This record gives sequence, C-alpha cells and structure tokens, in this order.
Amino acid sequence: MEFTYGLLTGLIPGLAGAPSWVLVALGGLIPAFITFNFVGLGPIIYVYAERKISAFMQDRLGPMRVGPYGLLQTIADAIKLLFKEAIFPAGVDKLLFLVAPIIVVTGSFLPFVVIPWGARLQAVDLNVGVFYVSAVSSLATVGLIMAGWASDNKYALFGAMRSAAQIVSYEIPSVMALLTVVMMAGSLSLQDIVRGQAGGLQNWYLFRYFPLMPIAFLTFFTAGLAECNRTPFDIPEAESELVAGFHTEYSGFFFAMFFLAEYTEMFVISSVASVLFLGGFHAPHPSLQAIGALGLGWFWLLLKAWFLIFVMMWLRWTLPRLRVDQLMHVAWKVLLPISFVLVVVVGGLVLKWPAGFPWDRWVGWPITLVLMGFLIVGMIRAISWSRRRTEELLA
Amino acid sequence: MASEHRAADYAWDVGEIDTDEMILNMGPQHPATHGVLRIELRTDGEVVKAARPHIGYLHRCFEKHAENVDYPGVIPYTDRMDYVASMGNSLGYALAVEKLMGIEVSPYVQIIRVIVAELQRIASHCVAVGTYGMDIGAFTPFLHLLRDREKILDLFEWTCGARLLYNYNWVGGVSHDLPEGFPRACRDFLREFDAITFPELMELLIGNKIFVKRTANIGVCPVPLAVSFDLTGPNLRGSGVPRDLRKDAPYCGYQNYDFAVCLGKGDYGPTGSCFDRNLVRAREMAESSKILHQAVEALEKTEKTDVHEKVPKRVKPAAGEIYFRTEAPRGQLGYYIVADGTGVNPYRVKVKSPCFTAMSVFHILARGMMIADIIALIGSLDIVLGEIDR
Amino acid sequence: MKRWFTDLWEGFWTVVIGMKVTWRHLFTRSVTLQYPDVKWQLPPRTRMRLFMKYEDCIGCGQCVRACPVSCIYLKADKRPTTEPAIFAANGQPIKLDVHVFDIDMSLCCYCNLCTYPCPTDCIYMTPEYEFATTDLTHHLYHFAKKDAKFLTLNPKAAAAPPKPAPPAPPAAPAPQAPPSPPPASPAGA
Amino acid sequence: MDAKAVHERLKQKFGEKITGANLEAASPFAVVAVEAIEEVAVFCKADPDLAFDNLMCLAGVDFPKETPARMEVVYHLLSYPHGHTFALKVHVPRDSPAVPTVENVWGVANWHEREAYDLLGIVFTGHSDLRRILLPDDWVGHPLRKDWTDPDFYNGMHVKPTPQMADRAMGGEKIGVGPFDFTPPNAHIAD
Repeated sequence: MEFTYGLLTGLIPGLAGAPSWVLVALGGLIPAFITFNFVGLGPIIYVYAERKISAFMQDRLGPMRVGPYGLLQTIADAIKLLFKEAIFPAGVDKLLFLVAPIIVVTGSFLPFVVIPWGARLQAVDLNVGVFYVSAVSSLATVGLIMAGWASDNKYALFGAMRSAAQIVSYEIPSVMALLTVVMMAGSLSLQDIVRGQAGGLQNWYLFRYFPLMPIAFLTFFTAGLAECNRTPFDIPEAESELVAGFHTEYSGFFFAMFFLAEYTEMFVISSVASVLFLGGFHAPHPSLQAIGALGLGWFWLLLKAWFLIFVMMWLRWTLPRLRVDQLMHVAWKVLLPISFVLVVVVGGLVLKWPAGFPWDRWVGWPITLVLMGFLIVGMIRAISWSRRRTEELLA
Repeated sequence: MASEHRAADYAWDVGEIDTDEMILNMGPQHPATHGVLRIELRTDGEVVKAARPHIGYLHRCFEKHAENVDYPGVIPYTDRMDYVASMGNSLGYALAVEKLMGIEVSPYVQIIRVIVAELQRIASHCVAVGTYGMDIGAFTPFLHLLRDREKILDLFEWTCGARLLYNYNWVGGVSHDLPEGFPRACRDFLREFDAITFPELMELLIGNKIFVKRTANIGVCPVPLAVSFDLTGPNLRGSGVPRDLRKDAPYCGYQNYDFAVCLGKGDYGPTGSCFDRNLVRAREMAESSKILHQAVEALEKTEKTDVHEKVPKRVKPAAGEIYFRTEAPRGQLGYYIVADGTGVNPYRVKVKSPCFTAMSVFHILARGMMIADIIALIGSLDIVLGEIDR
Repeated sequence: MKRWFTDLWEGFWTVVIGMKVTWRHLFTRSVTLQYPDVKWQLPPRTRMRLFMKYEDCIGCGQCVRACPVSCIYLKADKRPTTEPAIFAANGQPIKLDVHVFDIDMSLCCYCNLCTYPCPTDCIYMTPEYEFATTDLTHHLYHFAKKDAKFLTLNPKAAAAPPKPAPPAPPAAPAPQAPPSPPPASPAGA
Repeated sequence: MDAKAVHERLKQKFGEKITGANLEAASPFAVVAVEAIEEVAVFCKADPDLAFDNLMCLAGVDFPKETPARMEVVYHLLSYPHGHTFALKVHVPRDSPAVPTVENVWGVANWHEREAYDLLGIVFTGHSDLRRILLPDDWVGHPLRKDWTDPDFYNGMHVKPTPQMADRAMGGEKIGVGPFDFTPPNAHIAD
C-alpha cells in the first residue's frame, strides 16, 4: 500500500495534496483491482495448462480447435459457462445455494491480501500474515458445506461432509509445518519470513536444517494438496464415486465460481508454499534479482508458484485417489506425528543453532541441480525415444 | 447341505431402516457403474449397510432375437452382448454350433481363432484394468491402455473390416483370412506392449501404494462363495482357484500353447481381494501375449487353408441340445443351444454370461464397505452391462 | 513402527516412480489424429455404408433372408417375357423386375452377412463412413432406379473378360426416392 | 466320472424319481421329477463322488408343441474337484409351471431363477426374492414363451413401430418415439 502510495504521488505530483481518504482509497483499490484481475483470470491459464499437461501425459493432444493450439479454449469455456442457464433444481435452498459459491470464492481470494510480490509490492503486510492465510483459506469449507447441504442431493451432501472432514483435518498438519518456518523467522509476517531467506538458494528455508525442512515442506505441500481438493485427495468431488461431489447440482456461472475457487486455491497454496519455503520473491541467486532497475521479485514468485502448480497437476494425473478413512489416516497418523516431531525438533534446533546446521550452505545447490538433471535427462531420453519410434513406424 | 450364504439373509427391507441410514441410489447414470447398472445402497454415513443391484436397463432381448434369426444371423447379436470382447462371444457361439453339427475346422482356422481371441483378451483386459484405475481415480493409465487397445482394434479392422463388432467367427470358419503381413504387425504390437505398456502399467498403477491400499483389503471373495455363485475367469482365479478352461477343457487347440494360469496370491492382503482380481487380469495380458507369440509362429508354419472351407451352405443342425462354454475374457461364457431340427432358427439360446453371475454375488461382497469401495468392487468384478442384461 | 516407516517410504517411492512414468510421457509424441483434418487410412475390408448396384441385382432376395436385422426391403415382379432380356455383369440373366430395393442404414448392423450370398456380388459394403444426417429417415436408401441401364447382351456369352466381381466403389449413392412405386412395407422376395 | 456313472449314481440313490435320461447327447442329462429336484440338487452337491459344487447354467425352455405342452428347466452342473459335468432336467406342465428353488444349494441359482421367472414365467417355489430381473417390474407377460406376441403399448409408448409408422417413415415423414408420437391407436389391429 505504501508502495502504491509512493508510486501514485510520484506519478501525479498534484495528488500529494489531496485529502488523505482519497489516497487511502486509491492506494487500496488499485492494488486490489490489479490483484483481483490477475488472480481471477489466472484460472484461465491454469485450466488450459492442466488440460494440456494431462493430455501430453496421456499421449493426447488436448484442446486444439479453438484458437492456435487451443489457446482460446478456456476462454470459450468460460464464456459458455457465464452464459449458460444457472439451474436451480427443485428442492434446493435457494439462498444458501446462491451464497455458497460466493463464500468459496471469497475464501480463496482473501489470502492474496498478504502475499508479498516484492519487498514493497504487497497489499498489506499484516504482522499476523501466516495466521491470516490459514484462517481465511478455511473459510471455503463453510461454503462447501453450504453448497452440499443446499443442493438437496445426497451425493452433494456426501461431498460436503467429506470436504469438511478433510479440510479440518489437514489444517492441523499444515499449520504445524508452518510453525517451523515461523519459529525460524521469528515472525508471523510474510514479509519478514521472506526477508529471512535472502541471499540465494542455499538460504531458503527449504534447505535449512537439512533434512528436516524438506520434510516440513513435503508435509505442508501434501496438506495443501488436500486443502485444495486435488488428487490424490480429491474425495469431496471424487468423480467416479460422487459424480461431482458438492457441486453436482451447480451449473453455469455458479459452477464456474467453484471452478475459479479451486484453481485460485491452488495458486494460493503454491504461492504461500513458495513464500514460506522457496524464498518467496528472492531469486535463486542474488544476481538474478533484478534486471537493471526492474525488480524481478514478482517474476520469481510467479515462477515458483507455477512450478508448484505444475507439480500439483503432475501428481493429479499420476496418482489414484485415497479413500475417506485412508485420507484421515494420512492426516492424523502420518502427517500429524511428523509435523509434531518437526515442531519440537526444529524448535529446539532454532534455540541451539539459529543459523541452521553448518552443512546447510552446501546442500541447496547440489540437490536442486541433481533434481533438475534427472528431469532434463528424462526429458531428453523420452524425446529421443519418441523420435526413434516415429522413424521406426514410418519405415 | 445348504449353502452358508443364503440369499434370504441379505434381503432388503426398507421398513427396518433407521433414522440414521440413508438410501443412496447409484446409477443408472453414474460415471463408475460401467454402463447402466443401478445400485440401491443403504448407507450409514460412508458405510454401506446393504446393497441391491438392479439390472436390465440394457436388456436387448438377445435370447428372443436369437430364436427369430437363423444360426449365422445370431453371431452379430452375440457380438453385441459383451461389446468390449466381441470376438470371445462369437467364438463361443460358433464353437457351440459347430459341436452341435459335428464340424471340425482346420488347424489353420483354429490358430486364427486363437490369435483373435487372445488379442481380444488383451484388448478387453486393457479396458478392464484401465477403467479400474479410473474408478480408483488414476486417469492416465486408462488412456495409455486404451491407446494400445486401439492398436489391437486396428489389427482387427485390417483383418475383418470392423473395429468393435466383428462378426468374425463364423460357424465352420472365420469370415476373412488374416491379411498379408499380419504376423509382422502383430509382433510389432506385442513387442511394444511387452516392452513399454505392460511395465508402465505395473509401475504407474498396480505398483502404486495408494492403489494397493485402496484395493488390497476390500471385496474379499472366499473360494466357497466364489464357487457357489459361479464366479469364473479372472474373478475366480483371483480367489486362488486355478481353473481356466483353456487348460481344463481345451478348445481351438489351446493345449498346444504354453502359458501359465495366473492366480491371486494375496500379496498385500487376503487372497481374493479386488487387488488380486485386477492383478490376475493384468498378468493375463502378459500370458496372452505369450500365447500370441507362439500362435503367430504356428500360423506361419501351418499350411494355409480356405477359411470358408467348412462353412456350411445352410446351417441346420439336427435336433439336439448342447451346453458349451469357453473362456471369454470375463470368465466362462456358456451357450445353451437347443435345436429342434426343423427350422433354420435356433429353438432356444440361453447365454450364461460371466458378468451376470459375478454381479449376483455383488450384494454379499458389498456389505460393510465404504461407498468408495463399492466403486472399486464393481470395477474389480469387471462387469459389462451389455452382457449382464443381454 | 517399522511398518509405519516402510509404508511411508513405499508410498513416497511409488509416487516418485509414477511421476517418472508420467514425466516421460509428457514428452513423447501423442497418438491423436486430428480427425477432420487428418483421416485414418481405412483398410480395404472396412465395412461401412452398404451399397447396392441396382443394374446387377437379379432380385433373388438372398440378402433379405440373410439380414439378421431385416433392414433390406425388396419387392420384385416377374419380368414380362415381352421385354428384352437383360443380364447382370457376371452373366446372370435378370428375370425379375426389382421395383423396390430399400436399405435402412439406421437399422443396419454392419455385419456383412448380406454380401456373401449375393450371386452377382451387387451388394457390398463401402469404406465410406461419414453419412450422419439430422433426420433418421435420410438413412433409408432407395436403390431401385427407374432409368437404370441394364446390359442387354450377356457378357458371358460374348466371351468378354468378366468384370472383377465387386466394381470399384462409386461415389455415395444418391438417396433419391423412386418416383412411381409406392413405399413398400417390408416384404421378403 | 462320466455321464453314465453319474446317472447310475443318481438312479441308485433316487430310483423312480429319475424319470429319464439321454446319455448320448452332446451334453448328457437326466430328467428328474419336479418334486425331487431340491433333494437331488442337495445330493449332487454333497455327495463326495459327484461333488457338483457349481451350477454353470440354469435355463428354462418352452415346449408348447409337445404333448402334453411342457416347460423344462435345465441345470448344468460342474464339479470343480472332479472336473466332470452333467445336466439335470425338470419337466413341468406349461399351464402352471412351478419348480422348487435350488438357490440354497447354489447361490447363483437365485438370479438365474429370477431370470427364468422373468422371461418364461416359471415360478420357483420357496425363492426368497422372486422379482423380475431383466424386464421392468410392471411388464406384463413372459416374452420368451413361444406364443408371446409383443404388446402394442407399454405405459403409453409404442413398443414396436406399427406398419403405419413404417409406411410413414418410408414416405419420408418424421416419426417420433415414445409418448411424443400421437399416432391414433392401431385401427388395423381390429381389422
């Protein structure tokens, strides 16, 4: 907000003399507008990416018809959804039915208030940022239960109940994993947390206290997957069991809102994970932080978040789905003990070695490079095999 | 000795329903019921207290039709019963009528029949295992397997001109000879299947811990129950009973091929679970591939004969009746054919379809499951509603 | 406790294995054919739309009897002896006037059983498969032609080399109604 | 055990209740008196020599032209331990077909008997759940009987296209299906 304020007064000199409420309104509204549009239109990209990625993983092409390489497909779909009739089946509770998607969307948009896109590029730097994120992102649960209940449909009800159980359970390991980071940073403010990871990849919290923090990251990421109802934790809308789960009865615009919320939630989880563990807007190496005067913080955060979204999609198109009791098993008997142990151990370590283990500086880069190497080698081998195969077939 | 599983014990009584219980109607329009199956579930939360399947939504009067067309004319109808494995259906019918008329086809035709039947078995199991993965939530293996199934269908289209409903196995022969270059194309396909698709399926789906956890402990069918309810094929072998008609009562010269009967071993839980049934199917694909390698080799060595050589001008068996069963991909497919010796139409054709009997045990296995397991159970029984309802 | 750790490790490891497989597939070539732009080359035996070469039909009705779904309707009268003798392409004399030869492709089950008994090979399946219409009745093809050009010389007797049995697949049959004969109810020959 | 031995064993145990047999047929069978079928079935399953633990197929067949007109229920048995097969037949009068159920011997008989009841109208006395299985619950009649004729209407829907509808279709007219078709009731049926 201060950033916008500075920008505005810098751009329009006369504005400095304006009444303060105008400045406050402009300084709040403009970032809100930008964020909202960016976030609200993001799902169009994510849906397209998801369809393409799934298609390639399954040896298909995916959308190819609308626009070059099907680029306009999701836009067409969105337009179609907006113009479609929103059907209210007989027996629905109209008020709840209407309010539910709004609440879900609101819940998924609110965390963006505190996501830091740069050292000063942040809507509000709440000093309880982490707490705020985990609080408002569970608002969606209320909406999901309302949707399931209002639909007057047994499948929707099942989906709603499942999602409530799931999100409530997974909040705990996710918050526990967050606590490790909070203890290390000594602050709940996301800005402070990011500041603690400055100075290149080896300083990211992901590689602190190796190998403890990678486990914390995996715990948080798994719990995050569950919170945004992605496979293998997509039981609230388990397609083959519950038809479409809580949004079985929704159509048109309201369905689009659920869709929007789901993908926005994905982005929230990914960006929070990048802020907490992957150095937020910090580049892997300080020299990449800016090109001349242009700060690249937003780019790095976006890149990290999108990479995590890609991993989510990758997982989704790889894994089967868990059952309800197994889901609870994973939450309460696997992730929760792990995160408890992490909180205790990391808490003790923070007191003893506040700067991390001595070898922490030397693990970050090798691990990253090895992982990337694996991916690139796999890619090259797949491509060369595919080319050879094509030649064989043509012969 | 009365069976320990009395059907009456599983009767359905809505009157005794508690206020805590709920009746959930699954199907006939449901993504995972493999067709138009409708199941009424009495659930207590996620736990299913009782299930009652309702079938008949795809009833196309096969038996009545069969009485009104001549013997060769029944074959297109048999194709449409189990539309995922048409070759197996028509093979059973053709063999039954041949036995009724005392026709013995040449070894060349027998090898052709083995080849198409085993290709069809791979194709059918591709669908079965793939859709099973989809029921559990993994979508990708399904499309990988369908990709390979398409290759088999290409082979079939090349052979007889149709991709799904072939009308290929005739009484006394097959409709077309295999085209030139078929052995090479078949080997090409098998090489790719053995080297890539099958190992990838094992890695991606069947070896996956989530998949194992989802399927290994549910839907356990003990052997007495399986035998009493006439589970056959992979469903029976999943319970650990080594019964395969290709070994026990060989037809079409299956005794000449070397292959193993895959059994459920209960690697991750009790024997006879959904996982075992599914694993048996997956392994059978590999066994079929083994048979195919041998059959293609035998095909090249065998003297070519006219495939229409033994096709009778007029199929008119003498009065008599026969019950003939073959090992279709989904289990024992039995044809009970009564010929009255006067007309060219069969007097009565009754089909014992493996899916029908597999479905009849469903309500017993489904007790006490969770809703997600119901889907896993349906998938592991590998039903095709076209065959249940006929 | 050991079980807990092995389960955890197996879960993690099999996920990684699965991800390896999907990662590999991310870069392999897809198998999709972009249908209207790229078309699958159909093999010659493909059984699609039925076609009947009216000039060769002798009206024997064997196809009608063979059809398991009764989708062929045929109506034929004895050809008056006063008319000039006509022949099918393989030399069979045509002794019946076929007034109605209708095939209801919406009923056809593509089993190919009608083509085998045909003595003149005049009915056969073509590899043409794009014949969807918006009206079901458009699938009722009338093959009987008023102005058909029959052979009046027996090609066999003329010792001409016999034509190959199934002639090259012609273009799509024009589903035009015969002007004079009234629509027939299903009638066996 | 071959078919002859099975027949001998049954004959020896039940005597007069085995009323006939054809052991040379492609699938050999013995005819059992209706009232004895349940005990024969129990014996077939329990006897260690026979051990027919599997009912492969249960089919009903309608023979209206025989004198007296009869229906048959055919039980195809398989023994998993021994691997032999045999068939039992039951003859029932066509006008009141009733057969004791064997669902307590072989579980699979439950659905097979429901199917035979549904399609042929054979009543299986003692059956726990004798409902229609393939056809709708409100269907009238048993279609696999030889004297079956299709009804014209089922719940107000045309079951089969009438000749009028066929004519109109041939004339190029659109015909609807189900309740949307407003064809007047078939006058030609009365003619």
